Amino acid sequence: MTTTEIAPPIRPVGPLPKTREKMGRRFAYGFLILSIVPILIGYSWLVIATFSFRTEGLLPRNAEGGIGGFTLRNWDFVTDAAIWNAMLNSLLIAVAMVIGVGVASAAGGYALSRFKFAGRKAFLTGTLVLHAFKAEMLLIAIFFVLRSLGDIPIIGGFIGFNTVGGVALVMIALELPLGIWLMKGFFDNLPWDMERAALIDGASRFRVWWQIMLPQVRPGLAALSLFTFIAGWNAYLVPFTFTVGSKVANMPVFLNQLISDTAPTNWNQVAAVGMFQMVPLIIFFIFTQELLLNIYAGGSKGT
Amino acid sequence: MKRRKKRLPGLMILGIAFALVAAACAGADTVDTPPETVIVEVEVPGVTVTSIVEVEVEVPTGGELITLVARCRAKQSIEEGRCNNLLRGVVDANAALEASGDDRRVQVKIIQDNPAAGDYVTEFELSSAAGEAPDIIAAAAVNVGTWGASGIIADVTDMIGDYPEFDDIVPSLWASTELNDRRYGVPLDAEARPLYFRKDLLAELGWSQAEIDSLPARLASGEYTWEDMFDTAEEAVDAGVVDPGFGWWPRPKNGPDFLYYYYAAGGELMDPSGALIYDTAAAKIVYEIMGDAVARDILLDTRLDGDWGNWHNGVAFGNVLFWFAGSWQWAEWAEFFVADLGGEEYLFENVGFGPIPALARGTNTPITLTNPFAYMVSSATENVDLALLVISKATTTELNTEYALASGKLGILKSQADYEPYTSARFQSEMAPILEFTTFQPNSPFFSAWSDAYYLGIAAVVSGEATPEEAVDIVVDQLENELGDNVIIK
Amino acid sequence: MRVELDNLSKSWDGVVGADRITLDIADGDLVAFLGPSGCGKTTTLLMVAGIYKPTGGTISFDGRVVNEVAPKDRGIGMVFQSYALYPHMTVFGNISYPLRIQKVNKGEIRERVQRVADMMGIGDLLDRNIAQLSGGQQQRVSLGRALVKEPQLLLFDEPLSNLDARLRLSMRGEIKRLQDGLGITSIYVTHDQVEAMTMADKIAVMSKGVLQAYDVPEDLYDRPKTLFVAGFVGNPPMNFFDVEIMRTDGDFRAKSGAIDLVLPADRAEKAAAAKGKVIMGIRPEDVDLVDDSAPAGEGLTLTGEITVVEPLGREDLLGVGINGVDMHVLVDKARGVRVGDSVDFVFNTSRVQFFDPETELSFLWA
Amino acid sequence: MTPPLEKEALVRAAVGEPGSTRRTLGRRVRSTATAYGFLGPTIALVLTFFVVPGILLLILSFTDLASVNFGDPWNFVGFANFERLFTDRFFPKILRNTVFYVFTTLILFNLGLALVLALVTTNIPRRSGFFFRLVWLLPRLTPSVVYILMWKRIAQAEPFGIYNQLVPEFLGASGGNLFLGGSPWTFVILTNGFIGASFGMIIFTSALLSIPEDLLTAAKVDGASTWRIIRDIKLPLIKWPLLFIATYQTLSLLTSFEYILLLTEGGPGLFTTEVWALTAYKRAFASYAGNSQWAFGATWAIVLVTVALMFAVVYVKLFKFKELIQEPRIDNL
Repeated sequence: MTTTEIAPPIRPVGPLPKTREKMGRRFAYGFLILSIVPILIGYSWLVIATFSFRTEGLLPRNAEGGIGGFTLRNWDFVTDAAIWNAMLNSLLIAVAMVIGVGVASAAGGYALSRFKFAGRKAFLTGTLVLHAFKAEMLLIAIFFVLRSLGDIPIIGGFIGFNTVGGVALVMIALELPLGIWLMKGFFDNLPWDMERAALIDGASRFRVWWQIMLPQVRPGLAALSLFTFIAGWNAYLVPFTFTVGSKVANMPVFLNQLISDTAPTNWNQVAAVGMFQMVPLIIFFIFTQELLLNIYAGGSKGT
Repeated sequence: MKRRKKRLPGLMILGIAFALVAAACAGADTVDTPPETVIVEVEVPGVTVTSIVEVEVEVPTGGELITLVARCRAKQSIEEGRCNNLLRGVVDANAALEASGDDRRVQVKIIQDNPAAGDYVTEFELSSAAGEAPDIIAAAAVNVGTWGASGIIADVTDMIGDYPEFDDIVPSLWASTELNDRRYGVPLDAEARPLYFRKDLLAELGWSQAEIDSLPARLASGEYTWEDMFDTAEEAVDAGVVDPGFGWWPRPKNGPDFLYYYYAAGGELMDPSGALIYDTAAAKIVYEIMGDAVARDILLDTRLDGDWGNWHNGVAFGNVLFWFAGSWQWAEWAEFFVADLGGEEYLFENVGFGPIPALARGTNTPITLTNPFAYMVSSATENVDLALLVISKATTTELNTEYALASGKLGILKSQADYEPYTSARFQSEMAPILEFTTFQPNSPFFSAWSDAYYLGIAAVVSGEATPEEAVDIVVDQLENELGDNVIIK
Repeated sequence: MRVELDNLSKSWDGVVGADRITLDIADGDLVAFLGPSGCGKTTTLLMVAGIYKPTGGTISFDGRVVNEVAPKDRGIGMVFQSYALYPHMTVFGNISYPLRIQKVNKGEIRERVQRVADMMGIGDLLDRNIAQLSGGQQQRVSLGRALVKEPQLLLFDEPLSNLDARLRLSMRGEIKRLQDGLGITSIYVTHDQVEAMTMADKIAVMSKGVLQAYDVPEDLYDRPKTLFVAGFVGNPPMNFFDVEIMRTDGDFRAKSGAIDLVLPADRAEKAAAAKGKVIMGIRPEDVDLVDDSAPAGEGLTLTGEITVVEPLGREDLLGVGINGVDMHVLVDKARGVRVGDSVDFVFNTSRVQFFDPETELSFLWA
Repeated sequence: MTPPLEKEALVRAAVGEPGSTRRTLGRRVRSTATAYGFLGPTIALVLTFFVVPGILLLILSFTDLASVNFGDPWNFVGFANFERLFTDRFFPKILRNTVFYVFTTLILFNLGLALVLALVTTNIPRRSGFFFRLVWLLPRLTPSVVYILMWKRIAQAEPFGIYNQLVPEFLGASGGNLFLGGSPWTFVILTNGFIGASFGMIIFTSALLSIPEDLLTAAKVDGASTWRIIRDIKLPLIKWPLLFIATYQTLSLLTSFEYILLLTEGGPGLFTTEVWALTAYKRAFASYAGNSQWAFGATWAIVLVTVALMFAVVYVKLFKFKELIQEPRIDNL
């Protein structure tokens, strides 16, 4: 475990030899750099591949076998309306999820954290146990549920099989256990006095939640939204299984069509579409990375 | 930190607003009441290119505009004729309706993209169960076995005769859409699964130009056998012309191909009762051949890794001497792999093809297999007649030929034999004779399980996890567990 | 508003927070709940506020039982130890929040908030964010928020314990003045007895969920009814000795291994009735060093050895060992004593207290 | 000096105070209703998409639903599916694979590497720490297909493979197809681990950063080495996040298969990398020539869900979960 022998960020009070500190730091960086090598190589290839006709290893090759063959043709798809449609669907699903998971988790997490009611313990245990039910295992059964939902008059047309609404609902539900768990952790950490003060000031419980408590868990909510957005943006299995064709295809479904069985897969084009799908996320991410670290601020106490 | 806090809600609001506007726009594209004359602009969504086909539909007063939804799985840019031809048939279909005094008019909406085969099948089953099935679906004919049995596609046997265009279809192809002597679809293409070989590598091995040029003929005559092919491959490996394991490649994962190995070994598949047969003797021959190929270093024990990317890279750039593949893949290599090397010309120069060689230990006749695509009509649709009408108008010599040439498929119409654009297509005309040796997959609801089990044996032998004898045992075990009484072990 | 607590109890799963608290708060009084942490004073306060629901007993405001009334309908204002300000609102936002909930019109809100803020001396800070305020300023905002709705009852939950000593002293006076001026009935929870003594009209001393005494400050100090009160009220705490009261020659004497004291009859008489051991208590300031200027009579002095000298500034606190019993003595400065000196003490025996060791009740006042 | 009243009070509190029970009951119902109001959306979603599907899945496992009879009413076949499952020749192998995959990935990556990364990146300057964590998060942002494509590219045979190009042959690069020629499991676990580690890393980092600086300073003043600080202070303080990740990731790994499906499809050869969840999926959804066996897939799924449930229950016990639930400190009035 030499890798953990790292110099502390604050200079130690004790007489720790400076050389040892330096060595520790070198070990730390060495380990970290080594650990990201596969990731860096993979993404280097991705970038190179999107701009070349074919690659051998990390080298772009032209027809004569020399280095070269750079091309923009892998990016032709950006002029295709289909990909923008897919991007729109991705956005719709992701935004619906952020809203749905956010609202349900914020309300549910608050109730579980701050309310006394019959069945609270069962509920709390339940949220943990729900992690055992993953989307992948329930797909076929959820199909029958969606089919029934589609039969509901009026709203059935929006939440049934083969609708963006239905897909979003399923995705929201499947992200919910984690969302509630995290949000409950954030609410657990808020001071009780603040809530009491608001009640004494005359607020109803709903108002306390909305005006006083929610603003306090905003960093947590933002972190959860970020995770949910990523999950929604990259959702594949559920959108794919519960929709017909590309009408409601999102980016991952679109991408998967490029590489299906025996297809004339142009891997470099796949790479380009994949990059295209990632770019908004990465931009989003760079701006919000600090928020992400809030994700478990509430959880360090365990509840 | 503070600035950042403010930015996030802003981003989100922007996103939500965008989404709402988009949703509003998306909701606005439905056409409800048919006006007297509508110009239906049909979007043809390709995976990379979307083309717009304009179709004019004139609906007579008191008439009815019926919209049919067609669903096609098509590879981008090369197979999109599958659905596009239906769109193009609409004009003729409406003309025919007018001519017969029918007040109905038809328009077609298409959903065309390229999911994986298994996913595509599942999608149709789920959408049928959910009442969202498209009216027309273009799918592999082998699905007739399941779908005919479950009743989600319409039995069109008695209506085929009403559409003269269908008389032009090569009669033997109809068999692929039949289940229990009833027809459940209309063939739309055919393909061959040939042996490809690298001419340049054979030359390097010392073959004369004449020997190379005569190879297709020798394959067709049965003179050059499967065993000969293995010998040549081994020679090439030993001579260093190709790397060890690059002498002969099958496809990298399960698929229709492996069935002709079984046929070639003399295996029987279908009992007159409809039960499937697993012929252990034939299967053992197949497994022995596969084991042999690995043992002789002409096939890697890791070749069946399911990775098409790796596979295409191997075969398209001349690293492999012999390989079994599909006729349509020719078009793929030309367009997507060797376009900068000269495309199809490069291929003709360096790659040859012929039927799958005769297996001397088996039937000793050359072979290939066709897994045609067919148009099927959902049993949920109320307008089977209109669907067939549109399909018939898409099954014309011009349209079908155009599609076949673009996709590297073979024609299905008798009339194509003397249709100049078709006959002058070099690849199609060179590939056509191979069809002589064609076989089909059986239309049985149990074939999928059979095929999965059978392939297990191949995978086991190639990876070295089982001897051919053990492989047969494993497969028999698996088949009995999966199919019980629905399989006969011979 | 008059507040009555009648047998008020609170428990969670068998853990008692408050046990049958009964007391009566007169209109306009400031009552302090005094006790060590965990004694149930905050629990009781939160029951009065309506945050906790009593498991037994009743709370009445002006004779009306309010057990079932939600906090927002009780007409109370509360100031918290942590201030409990809303960090995402400005000073104005915080103070105006109760009024906004009541949907008071904007002009009036502005006016009332300004008035309260001026009263609290934070009238020019209204647009500040909470994080920009000092602790004292935050406390004032918190107080302003409690006052702005013109409550009939003000609740304070250790409001000054997060402030530094100087600020605490001035806020103490300020709160008292305000409360007096406005005449709002108040309950003030604290563990600081100086605060309680200086501010409260009456003090409720609590321990382990039980109300130990409820009296005006002077009585708590001079006439403690229980051993707990005697020991808890006063700093440094009262000294206790286990003694036997004996009557010899008409004199009452308190005797133990360490002590032999003559007692005044009026005090000793009641204790003597107990027969056997009693607990005698004497405050540190009621003991003095014997010096030449104050010669004492026989039976009033004791001799002990000084173990600790703590200069407190104006006075010195001495730790004294008398035959193995420790005692605290508060003496004027400049006596020049040192650790190890043996000195004589005189007891102001007219101030001694006696308690029953069994019931812990005072023989004198209970 | 125990107040004499205390004991009595305890007894009385335990027995309960006589009071107007009817009114309290009414209030309790009302306050519970408020709580359930907040939980409304959650309950609706959980019922619709967890409870009902769970029950349906169980019912399905007793039918013979497949593509062939998909439109027909469900036909119940008793325990036939379960019998078939447990007599399957590859059942033991798939089970072994699953256990191996779940725990190897969990221990090496999702917990182990995640913890090490969190510890190391919080021990170097802040900005550097951010950078490395950001890079480690990239795989999570990447579409699964592209992510797997990258790994395949790394592993491919010459001349296309990256590993083969970068690492000279004598250092262990095989000339052939590296990832299946070597060990498919290595790649299955690597691909899953590189995704899985980042989740734990984020949560551990967040937990580590919330440890009060005073504690660490105190330990340093006491002369503790970095390693001792980690062992004696940091690890005990992030015990709960560790357990949470252990639970969450065990369940995730048990039911995940997407990357394996894309990478090896359970192959090569005889179910070499096939895991339980993948079998369940393949049976129900991925059939090349049609005829999906929905009911049999559901049977595999329901058995897996049962196992996952058992894990969840064990973890709940391990968590001493009930002790962790803090009592709300506001009563509803």
